[in-house]
Amino acid sequence: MNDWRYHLREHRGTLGAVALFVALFALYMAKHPAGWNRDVLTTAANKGVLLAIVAMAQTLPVLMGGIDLSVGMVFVLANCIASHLVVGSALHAGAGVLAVLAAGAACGLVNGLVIVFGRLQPIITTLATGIIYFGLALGLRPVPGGDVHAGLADALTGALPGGVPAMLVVLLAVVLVVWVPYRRSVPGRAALAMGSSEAASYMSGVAMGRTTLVTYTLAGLLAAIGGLLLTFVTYSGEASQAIGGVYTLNSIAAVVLGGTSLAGGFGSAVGSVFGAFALRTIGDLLFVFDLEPLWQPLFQGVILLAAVCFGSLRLLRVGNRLALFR
Amino acid sequence: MSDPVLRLVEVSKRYGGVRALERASFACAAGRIHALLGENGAGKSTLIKVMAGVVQPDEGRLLLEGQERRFAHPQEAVAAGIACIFQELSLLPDLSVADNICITNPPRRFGLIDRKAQRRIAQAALQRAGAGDIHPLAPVASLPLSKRQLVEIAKALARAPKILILDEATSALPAAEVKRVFALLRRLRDEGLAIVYISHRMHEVTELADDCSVFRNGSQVASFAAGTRTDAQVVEMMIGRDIAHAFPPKPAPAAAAASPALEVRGLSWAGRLHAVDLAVRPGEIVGLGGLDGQGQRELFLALFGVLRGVSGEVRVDGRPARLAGPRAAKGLGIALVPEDRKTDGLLLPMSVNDNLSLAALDRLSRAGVLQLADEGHAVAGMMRRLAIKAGSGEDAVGTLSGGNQQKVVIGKWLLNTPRVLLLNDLTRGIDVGTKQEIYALVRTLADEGAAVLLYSTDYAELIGCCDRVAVFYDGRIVRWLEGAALTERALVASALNLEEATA
Amino acid sequence: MTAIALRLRGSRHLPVMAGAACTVALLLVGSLYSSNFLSPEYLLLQLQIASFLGIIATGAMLVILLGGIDLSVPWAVTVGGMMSAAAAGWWGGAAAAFAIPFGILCGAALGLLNGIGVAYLRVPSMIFTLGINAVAQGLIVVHTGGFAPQDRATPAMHLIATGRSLFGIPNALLAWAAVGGATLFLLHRTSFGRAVYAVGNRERAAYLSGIATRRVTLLCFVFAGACSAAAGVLLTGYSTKAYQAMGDAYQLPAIAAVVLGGTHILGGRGFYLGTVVGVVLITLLQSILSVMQIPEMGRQVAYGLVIIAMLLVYGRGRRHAG
Amino acid sequence: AGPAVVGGPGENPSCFKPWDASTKYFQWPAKKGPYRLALANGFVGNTWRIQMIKMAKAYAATPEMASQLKEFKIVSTGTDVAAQIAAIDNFINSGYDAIVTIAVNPTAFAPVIKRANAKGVVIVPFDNVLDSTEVMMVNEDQLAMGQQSGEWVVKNIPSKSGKLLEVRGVPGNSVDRDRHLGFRKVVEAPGSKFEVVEVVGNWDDGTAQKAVADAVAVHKKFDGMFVQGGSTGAVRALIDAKHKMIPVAGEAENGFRKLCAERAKDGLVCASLGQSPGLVAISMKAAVTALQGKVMPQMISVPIPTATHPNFKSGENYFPNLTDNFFTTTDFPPCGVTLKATDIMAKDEKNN
Ligand SMILES: Nc1ncnc2c1ncn2[C@@H]1O[C@H](COP(=O)(O)OP(=O)(O)OP(=O)(O)O)[C@@H](O)[C@H]1O
Ligand SMILES: Nc1ncnc2c1ncn2[C@@H]1O[C@H](COP(=O)(O)OP(=O)(O)OP(=O)(O)O)[C@@H](O)[C@H]1O
Ligand SMILES: [Mg+2]
Ligand SMILES: [Mg+2]
Repeated sequence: MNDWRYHLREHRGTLGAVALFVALFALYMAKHPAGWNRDVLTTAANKGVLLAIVAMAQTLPVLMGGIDLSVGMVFVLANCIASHLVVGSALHAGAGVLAVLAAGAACGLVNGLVIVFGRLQPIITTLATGIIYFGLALGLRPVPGGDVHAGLADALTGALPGGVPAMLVVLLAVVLVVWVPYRRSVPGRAALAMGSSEAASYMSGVAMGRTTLVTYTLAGLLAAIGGLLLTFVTYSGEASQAIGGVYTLNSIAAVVLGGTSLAGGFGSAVGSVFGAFALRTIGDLLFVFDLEPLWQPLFQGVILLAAVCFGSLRLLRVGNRLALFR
Repeated sequence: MSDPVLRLVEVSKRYGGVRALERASFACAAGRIHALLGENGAGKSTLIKVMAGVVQPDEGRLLLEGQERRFAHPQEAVAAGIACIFQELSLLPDLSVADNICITNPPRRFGLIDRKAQRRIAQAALQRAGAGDIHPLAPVASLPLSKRQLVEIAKALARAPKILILDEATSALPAAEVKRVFALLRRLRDEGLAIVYISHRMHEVTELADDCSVFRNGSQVASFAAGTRTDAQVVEMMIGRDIAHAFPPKPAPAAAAASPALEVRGLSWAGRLHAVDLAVRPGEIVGLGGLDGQGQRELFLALFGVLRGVSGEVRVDGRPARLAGPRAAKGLGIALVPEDRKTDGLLLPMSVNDNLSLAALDRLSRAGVLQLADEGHAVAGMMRRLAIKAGSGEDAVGTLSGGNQQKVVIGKWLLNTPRVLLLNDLTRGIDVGTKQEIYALVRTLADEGAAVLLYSTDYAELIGCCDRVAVFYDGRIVRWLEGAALTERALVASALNLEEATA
Repeated sequence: MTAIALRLRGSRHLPVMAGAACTVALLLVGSLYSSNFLSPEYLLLQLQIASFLGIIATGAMLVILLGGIDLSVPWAVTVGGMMSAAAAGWWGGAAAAFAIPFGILCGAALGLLNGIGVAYLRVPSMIFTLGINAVAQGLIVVHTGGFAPQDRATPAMHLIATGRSLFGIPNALLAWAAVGGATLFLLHRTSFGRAVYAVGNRERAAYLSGIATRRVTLLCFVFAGACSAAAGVLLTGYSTKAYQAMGDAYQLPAIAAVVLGGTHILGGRGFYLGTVVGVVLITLLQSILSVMQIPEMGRQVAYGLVIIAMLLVYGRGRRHAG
Repeated sequence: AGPAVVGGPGENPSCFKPWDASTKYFQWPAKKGPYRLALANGFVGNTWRIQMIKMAKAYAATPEMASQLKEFKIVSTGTDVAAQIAAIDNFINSGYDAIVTIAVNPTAFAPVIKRANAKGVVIVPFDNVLDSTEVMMVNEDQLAMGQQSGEWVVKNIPSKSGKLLEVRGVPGNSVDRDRHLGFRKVVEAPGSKFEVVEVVGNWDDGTAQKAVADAVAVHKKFDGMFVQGGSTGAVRALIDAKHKMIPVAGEAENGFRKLCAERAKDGLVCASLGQSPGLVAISMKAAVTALQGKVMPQMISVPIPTATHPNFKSGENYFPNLTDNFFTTTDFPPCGVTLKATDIMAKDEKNN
């Protein structure tokens, strides 16, 4: 039958993001002085996966028609916690990892609780809780420092025997363990339903409160995974408002580049992963092009704008202008 | 009547100052189809929202199979076997048809949704609802309204309910589909379901119902077995007066010499419209007939400037018109009452006043500054003229009953005194009394010189209202019906593009 | 009593009144730390400082009413400040009178780009304005690095930002009042304002009602860009110089102020006086927390908690449906 | 691999001054020039960084440097630490000989340095340095800067008591911490009875100005002030509030020094101690010297450029014709870094 048409339609956002990433990365690789080798890939992966995971975290609330402006701060908070707890013996570090993840999930849960029971808009709720989480991070790490289990860190930021960056494997594992089951679960679909139409979801008997809680909790968890990985990349913790802000905004940009609608109801975390990779590659292009240093920010801004306008090409094909509105 | 499965006793519901339900009682029994009748704003939808757990009543009791229940959330009503098709559909536009059908209780494997099984369930439910041609993977947003209503019905069926409630669930369906749905409902009744059916189409009620309850001003005023009252009596109970003639008399055909107000030549668009030729003289009401989705909607959108890449020629009052967009169309005196008032016609959270003046802001302002007095005047006048039932003009339009919302959409365009009216399913969800007023209104507008194009899925409306009807098939006008030739039989036959119709 | 409560609940004045009540409460709490929080000097100073945020929030509110969000505030503010100062340098003398309009015009130009992206290219505003913010930053970096522009405020800017006229009312406050009054009129008395609400509620229906939705969107973004730049000009006057990243501190407070003022973050609903109260509230909160001697951590946590608490008091959404 | 730890003294000690007596010395195997050098910057959106980048370019173009460099590449990655680490890794992977950098987060560089050492690449962090003794670094002593500011403030308040206003930097940053600790150590030492009020200025003029204005409105009167950055704004706030002129220890912004010179007659006394963007030049020189196989101190201390009342001299340590945002110290004669202020910010200067 013509099933494939519908499947293609469902995944067109993701496919667009993959295409964008492949194009940019090919350009990057073609111009890279060292070319395609293990170290270059590992470097790119270590940087890309962090944002990819935070972008995944952002995707879940966005699909539900919400947004999480605190992902960056949960990311930073997790980084600070990890720099305290993921140390010492393997066992101790393992327990630390669990504690970090639990803390992230708890932050997400708090977001969810305020949104559900306080009946506040997600955007403003998470803006406020983000400030609180940053305060907590600052309490934990008044100045940068700390440490992390070196064995674990080296293993995760290095490359596997085959030359595959270990971070990519971590990312794949997160996708398989968190995203895929979520997407196929009842709350995952309920979240999509809510993003599609909140009133209709309510009337259809969707368990909206529970869905919101699960979704934000998972977003917090994912952001904490990102923060944990950051700790492995930097061997330390830092409560930096700037980093939190950058990751939050970039995660939203990655979600959009990944073909997810900010209005909710449509998209995929896999798309966001590639959106994040594409975004990171835009940053990397600075490295391979010889630009005046003071022109670099402008160059990056312009490429970013061009990338986000990429989706506007579809406007050329719209015959019925009503299709422009949702 | 056997023991009722569901009983509501003296239920009241107030919204601020508005009494939607006032000590209303209602009961329905298994194995019977119970029609709920009442004018717009009588409280029917509110009543079924109470049954479905969407709305919590201020007072009163709800008994399900003799047990007193309280539904705090629609989920609980669904779990209790009550499936409801709401007047404003409750489908999720971005999700697939299958996802929608199984939204509350999907089949699961290892705790995750089993998509294959879900698809089977959806297909079966669609088949039962007589919509086997809808692809289960199609996103709901891509379906026209009539198909969506069928999906909604399939969704209700997939829940294997004990009580099925349909709130104007067939209002957008063409006659043929309505017949199929009716057959289905009868079958379900015979299987022992209790069915509550709300419709403003009297002939449907007559055809289908076993029992009837009439509501007025939030209370039940009568409950009786179907067939024990005449239509006239029922209408009298509903609106407190009799209506002699549903449709106003048609004037004698205007002199053919009069130049057309709207003239369309060779209009084509993207394979959905093929060389449509059409001319409407001032004072004329031209109907668009045919099955649903044969290009009538596209014609309206094209005339309103919404479609891009339209070829052909459009003349308004003899001058070639460049239809760049709704704004340009509005400037030419064209008005469009869209199909879906909720998404296309109204700003639900905004007030009735704001909605009414929206299309006429240019007229109601001077140098961009609103003339509040003029606006208030115009809006209040329109509310009176259309007898829009609302607590006050400041109420959000979303709080009005469906029919009154529709009146707001019409009123919005009337404030602009349009030359050409494009009316898409004008009276969907409007009660008999108001319908009559609206038909009279349209006729008056025509008499005052407007040219009217009217699309309806209701053959009676086309026959009663229109001077001529253009029957559409596959984006073309296949036949013009006029005068005595304008009969239901002819409409049906030419809609199917049958050869015999020419006989 | 309940009738009054009911009327109040539904009324658009609720956020204004509740916000005002919160403001008073905040001051009372502050006065426990120092009675100077209640002194007229302090309050006037706060109003003067609030004017900068107030003007930015005015633009932000318009965009939020449309259902969008403007994340280009930080560098639009900087562009306004830097370009007006630079223009004063280029032209010198009497022509420097055009410095202020020129700075505002540059902000409006950024807003125009935002508007084109959002209205015509239909890129989500959250992301397009983010891109424009990056581009604006890039431009300013190039500008500062390459052309060694003047960044000193003109005396006129300084006067508007810090001077006091008329009963000692800060000029900045008068500037805000002018912008605010115009906005109030625009939103509630003109067909443009009505169209803004219409687009924010449902652009599709507004479009089908023959409203030039794209033009309305475009104009709102232009206005927002101009507001940000105007605030940048004032800030330049306040600091007597323009500098890189001078707008960084205004993005989140602007959004928070608009939302605390009762404007619905998804658009279509909101009342300008609410934004005024929200701005004052945020400014006071920041100021009081800044002066209280608590560790930075406590400051951040308190800031977040107070925002949530106030929203819980009066910003709660309605239940679904029904 | 990595450098060998050797005994001192190091090369050119008047320029590469060891931090203190216990500072280690490093020696890399000598490489033949010319070299490929990179600057991995983080954020660019402030004047200090722009000035730093312009100085780096100007310095690389001096005959002394140009002859040593085959390539000099500058990349600014923004505030994201992971992006900066990746940029450095990229330079390492692409075979650069040395990388100078301002770390976004100085503690985060341990892994990069491991990788750099493995490939024999010289990394020289400056300005925001690492808490590490394993890497060669260039900086001014932030703790000392705080201390000197404190000492100067104490010296200028004869009563040794009263209220001091401390305007801090970006929370969570080690420079902020060090300057704060240095300052507090002095003013809270026994013998003086100061009450210190602290506000956060984020090293940003506008933020500092608002914070000081608020503090003055509430506390009415201060006897002295220490500003980590945004000093121009902080002093502006005093002037706007018509606060009595008091001793102010601040950064080295041109605008601050202008005010100090201008308002000295009203009683404004200042100390201006600053972090110079010129650090980049010394770091570049240190990197090249290390590549030549010379012995280098692990931690290079750059003297803190200081100007105090009444020694503000137009055209010498402040520049009335340059922008307020300019950082005044650009040359370090002992190192042969003799970049003139006007060469950097005023290349195509016409109007200022
Ligand atoms: N959410 C609400 N807020 C305020 N008033 C409401 C709300 N919902 C319904 N009402 C009011 O309650 C009354 C009953 O409305 P209801 O929708 O039940 O009418 P109905 O009988 O279904 O009419 P229709 O045939 O037009 O659909 C109307 O006057 C309506 O304005
Ligand atoms: N929001 C929108 N999205 C997509 N297309 C639109 C939108 N608004 C208008 N258009 C189309 O863009 C073009 C310009 O239409 P518009 O309604 O603005 O009329 P106009 O004649 O340009 O008048 P105006 O003076 O208001 O610009 C038309 O082709 C119109 O259909
Ligand atoms: Mg109804
Ligand atoms: Mg237009």
